[in-house]
Amino acid sequence: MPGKLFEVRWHGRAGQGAKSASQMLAEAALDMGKYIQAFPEYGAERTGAPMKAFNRISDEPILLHSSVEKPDLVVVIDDTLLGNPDIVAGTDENTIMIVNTVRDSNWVRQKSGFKGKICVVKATDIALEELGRGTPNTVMLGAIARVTGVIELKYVEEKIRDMFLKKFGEEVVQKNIRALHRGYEEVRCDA
Amino acid sequence: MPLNAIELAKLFHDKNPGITPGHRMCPGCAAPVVVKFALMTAIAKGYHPVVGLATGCLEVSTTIYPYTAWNVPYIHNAFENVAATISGVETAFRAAKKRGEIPPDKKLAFFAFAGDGGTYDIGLQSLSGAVERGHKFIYIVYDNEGYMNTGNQRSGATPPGSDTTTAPVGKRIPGKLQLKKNIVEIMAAHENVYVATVAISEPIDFMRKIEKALEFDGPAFIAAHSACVRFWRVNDDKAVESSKLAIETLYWPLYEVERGVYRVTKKVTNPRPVEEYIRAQGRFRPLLARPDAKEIIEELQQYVTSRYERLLALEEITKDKPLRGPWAKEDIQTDEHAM
Amino acid sequence: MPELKGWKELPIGGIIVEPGNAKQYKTGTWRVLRPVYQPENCIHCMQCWLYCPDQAIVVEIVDGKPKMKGYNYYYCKGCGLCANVCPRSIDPKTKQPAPEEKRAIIMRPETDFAEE
Amino acid sequence: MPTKQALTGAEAIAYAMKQINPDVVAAYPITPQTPVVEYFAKYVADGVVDTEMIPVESEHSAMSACVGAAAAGARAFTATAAVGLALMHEIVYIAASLRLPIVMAVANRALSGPINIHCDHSDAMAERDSGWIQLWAENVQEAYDFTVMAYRIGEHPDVRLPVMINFDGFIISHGVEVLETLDDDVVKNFVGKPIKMYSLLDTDHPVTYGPLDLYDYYFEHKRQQIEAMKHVPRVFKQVAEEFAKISGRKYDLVEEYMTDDAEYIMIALGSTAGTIKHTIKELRAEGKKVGLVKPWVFRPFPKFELQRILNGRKGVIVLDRSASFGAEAPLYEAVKSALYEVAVRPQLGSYVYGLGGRDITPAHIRQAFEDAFKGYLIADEERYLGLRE
Repeated sequence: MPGKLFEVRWHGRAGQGAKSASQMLAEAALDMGKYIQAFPEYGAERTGAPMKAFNRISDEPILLHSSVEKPDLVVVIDDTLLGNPDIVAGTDENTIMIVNTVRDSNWVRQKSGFKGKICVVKATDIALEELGRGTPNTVMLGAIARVTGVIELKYVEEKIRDMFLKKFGEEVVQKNIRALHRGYEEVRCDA
Repeated sequence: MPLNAIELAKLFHDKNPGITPGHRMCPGCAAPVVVKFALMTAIAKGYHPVVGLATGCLEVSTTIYPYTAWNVPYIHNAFENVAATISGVETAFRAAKKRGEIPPDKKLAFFAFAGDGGTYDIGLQSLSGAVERGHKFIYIVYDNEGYMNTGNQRSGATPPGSDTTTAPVGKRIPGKLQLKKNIVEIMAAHENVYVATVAISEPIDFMRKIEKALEFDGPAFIAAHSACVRFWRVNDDKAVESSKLAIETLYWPLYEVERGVYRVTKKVTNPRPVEEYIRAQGRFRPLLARPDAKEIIEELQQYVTSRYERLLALEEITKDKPLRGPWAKEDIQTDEHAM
Repeated sequence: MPELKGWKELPIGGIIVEPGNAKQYKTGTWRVLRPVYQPENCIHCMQCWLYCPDQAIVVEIVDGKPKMKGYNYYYCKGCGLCANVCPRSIDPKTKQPAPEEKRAIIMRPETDFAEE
Repeated sequence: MPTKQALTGAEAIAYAMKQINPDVVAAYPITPQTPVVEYFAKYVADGVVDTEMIPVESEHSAMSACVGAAAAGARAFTATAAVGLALMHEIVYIAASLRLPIVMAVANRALSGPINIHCDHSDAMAERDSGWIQLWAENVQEAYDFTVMAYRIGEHPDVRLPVMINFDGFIISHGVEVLETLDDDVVKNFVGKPIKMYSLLDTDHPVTYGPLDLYDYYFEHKRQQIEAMKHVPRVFKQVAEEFAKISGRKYDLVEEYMTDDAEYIMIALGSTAGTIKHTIKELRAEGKKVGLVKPWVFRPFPKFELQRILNGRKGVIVLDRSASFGAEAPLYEAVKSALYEVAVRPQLGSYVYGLGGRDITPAHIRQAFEDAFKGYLIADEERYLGLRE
């Protein structure tokens, strides 16, 4: 279990759903009785531009309203962003990074120069197999649950049910839950 | 029964139709007559008028605190926003009606009055927005062709050659150079609207159009030729005559456009030259002293003639061909969900 | 002029709660020319009443019909619009201005009426 | 039962308005306010509320329509930000002078130019003398709570003034936080029916709104507005007390955070107060006697509260998220002026920060406190946090 204040930075491209994923993470953590924040970084960028989103999760009320400077976890939804210096900003040996990629952690380290623990998961491939769409969010949440313990799967499952049951039915719920579990099972860390 | 002077006098001889005397408009001003015609029609037809007024002559002169010349609900907000303001009032009315706070058979008529400055110029955006949204209100511009409240400055409604303080007739420039903006067509282009021109010299036509506007299922825009005896530099008793001449010279054609269907409501068979209109008013006198006056008058003549011919042609081709059906009934879903 | 009230006595927001109280305000003092009614020539067409911007025409209903009764000089600003729109101001035959004795409304300088 | 939800500030305000179910909402999109009206428009489209919505063509018309609606006795609501508020400016004053209890949420954003979409307080500060009550929310919860409280304060017969709820653009408007919402019925009962005065729809009692008011009466009407503001603290406290009963959350004109024994007190508005509290906790752990005062109400200005709290402290640090070109920053100016009257004046320092959304971190806050610890606060010197020299 992470310390009192757990901070997450998401890297993706506008339109890939990092903002929604960060909100889902926050909601699942809220259901676990945690205090949460989720906030994206806004510019005037349009679809495809690199973007960031943030989470804070804590056992105590969160007062901070500044941006996340030293994340405990960096989540990279698009591995083509790894060369961007923003990816490693404020990180050190204690930071964890989870990357959606078909490559291995050595490649990730080489690409990014990241010093902490690297975990990889083929989130897009899994999403394509399970959902028929390359939206990696639920897979990434499964990976986060496994690697950090900051959220538990059953709470994410509930969120998935809340979000999809009414609109899309039980089948879509089950598909997403399978994707979530595969993220949990298939994430691989290098240390 | 059409509204005529005798019938109206029977109804209103002992009461004030929305506006009372004791207001401080100039002697002989047409604007209070425009207001009277409009509100008498509404009241005679069983409506309770609610009035919004843009900043202007009519506004400052009728509500000098602690006096008000309005004996109907009245709001003045600012210069450029009477349409938005009355759209808020009208919306509040619909909300109150939906919530059962107003008897269902009570008819309110929402009027917005503004001068040409508040309509053609600074208030055009607010007017266009309110009409586009389809609020049920009647917007009446008393068009005296300039910022008369502040002392005869040029507006988008000022005719060419008119001597104003911000476009004076000088040694080099013959006063305002541009033609009057065609606000009627701008408003008609909203297409969901009933648009008409009126003049106080044609009271039956005037009141029939107000009646039509009251019954129209959507917004209405009425442009009233409204002499400013002071800055048009005519005698105090000339307001009606000025309007009459404006109609007879085609300077102010009387017509209406109902969802794209044109009707010329007063056919002028032997129009008089527009020069007569120009010569009758002192505001054009400095122009007439210039050698280029002829050209300017000719251009205006050409314009009013072709505009009138165009209106007749439009009447012909748009006959029985409305651009749109009746404006969507308000509260389609919300009525079902009324709480 | 009424006595000016203090801020505690006035309704808030500059709202005027007495509808049409401008009727208390006399605009008759503005008059330079005074319309004089000559009832013998009047046809009671109500044109003067219809057009008066200051609602200064006094009308009564007699046998179900409106009758012009003269002026309310408390309000009349003397613009002369009533006389201008009066059909009796024009000679029906010549279409020229009618002689004064034939008119229903004639305009006279206010100075002709010293004290009343 | 109160429910905990993860919502943005914009959603929280829309949610409160849904529970209030106002008569008329007139609004125009502008970043970062837009989601407020988007969420609310969805409630209207779904029939969850029976509010009449006016999707106006400008902010100027939004406020104009709210004035018309409120004068017709309706509960009117709008939301805006930055240049949208500036476009309304003329009518913002008129709304207050006509004594119309409109509620407006402002997602605080920097005024142009150059154009910038991010948080600062220059928009609301430009309206501080408009006659509106200004409430300032630190977080999503306060944005929601103030929205629930606003009509009760503004419509009070002793007040009759419009209420502006300020919440920091993006930081609060788009930030998801834990929000404890009240039940619909609880909100409905708390807010109650609108108190109507002088309605334009009351055709049996016609009133004239907005006459020409010249030198013989205008001054008296302004004096009435001054008086109305004087009633706000009492009414605010009453409403806050009632609100505490339904929510367990207690509001006052100012919030005091660890001020009891504090030698050094920081003052700030909005979301930064949270970051300051976080930093204060760290400094307290290091044995530093520091505290925070956060005005919840900025207009009327809580002068007496600040005098009571600040009198005799060693140092007072005022943080402003807007500048006043050619004069002292607005919050600082007001605090400094209040301190003229206290018995023992503290050392005083002015820090401008966060213009155009520039981040403010615990390190910046610490830096300002360090100045105070060293006795290095100069009343006549404006300093800047997070600015490159």
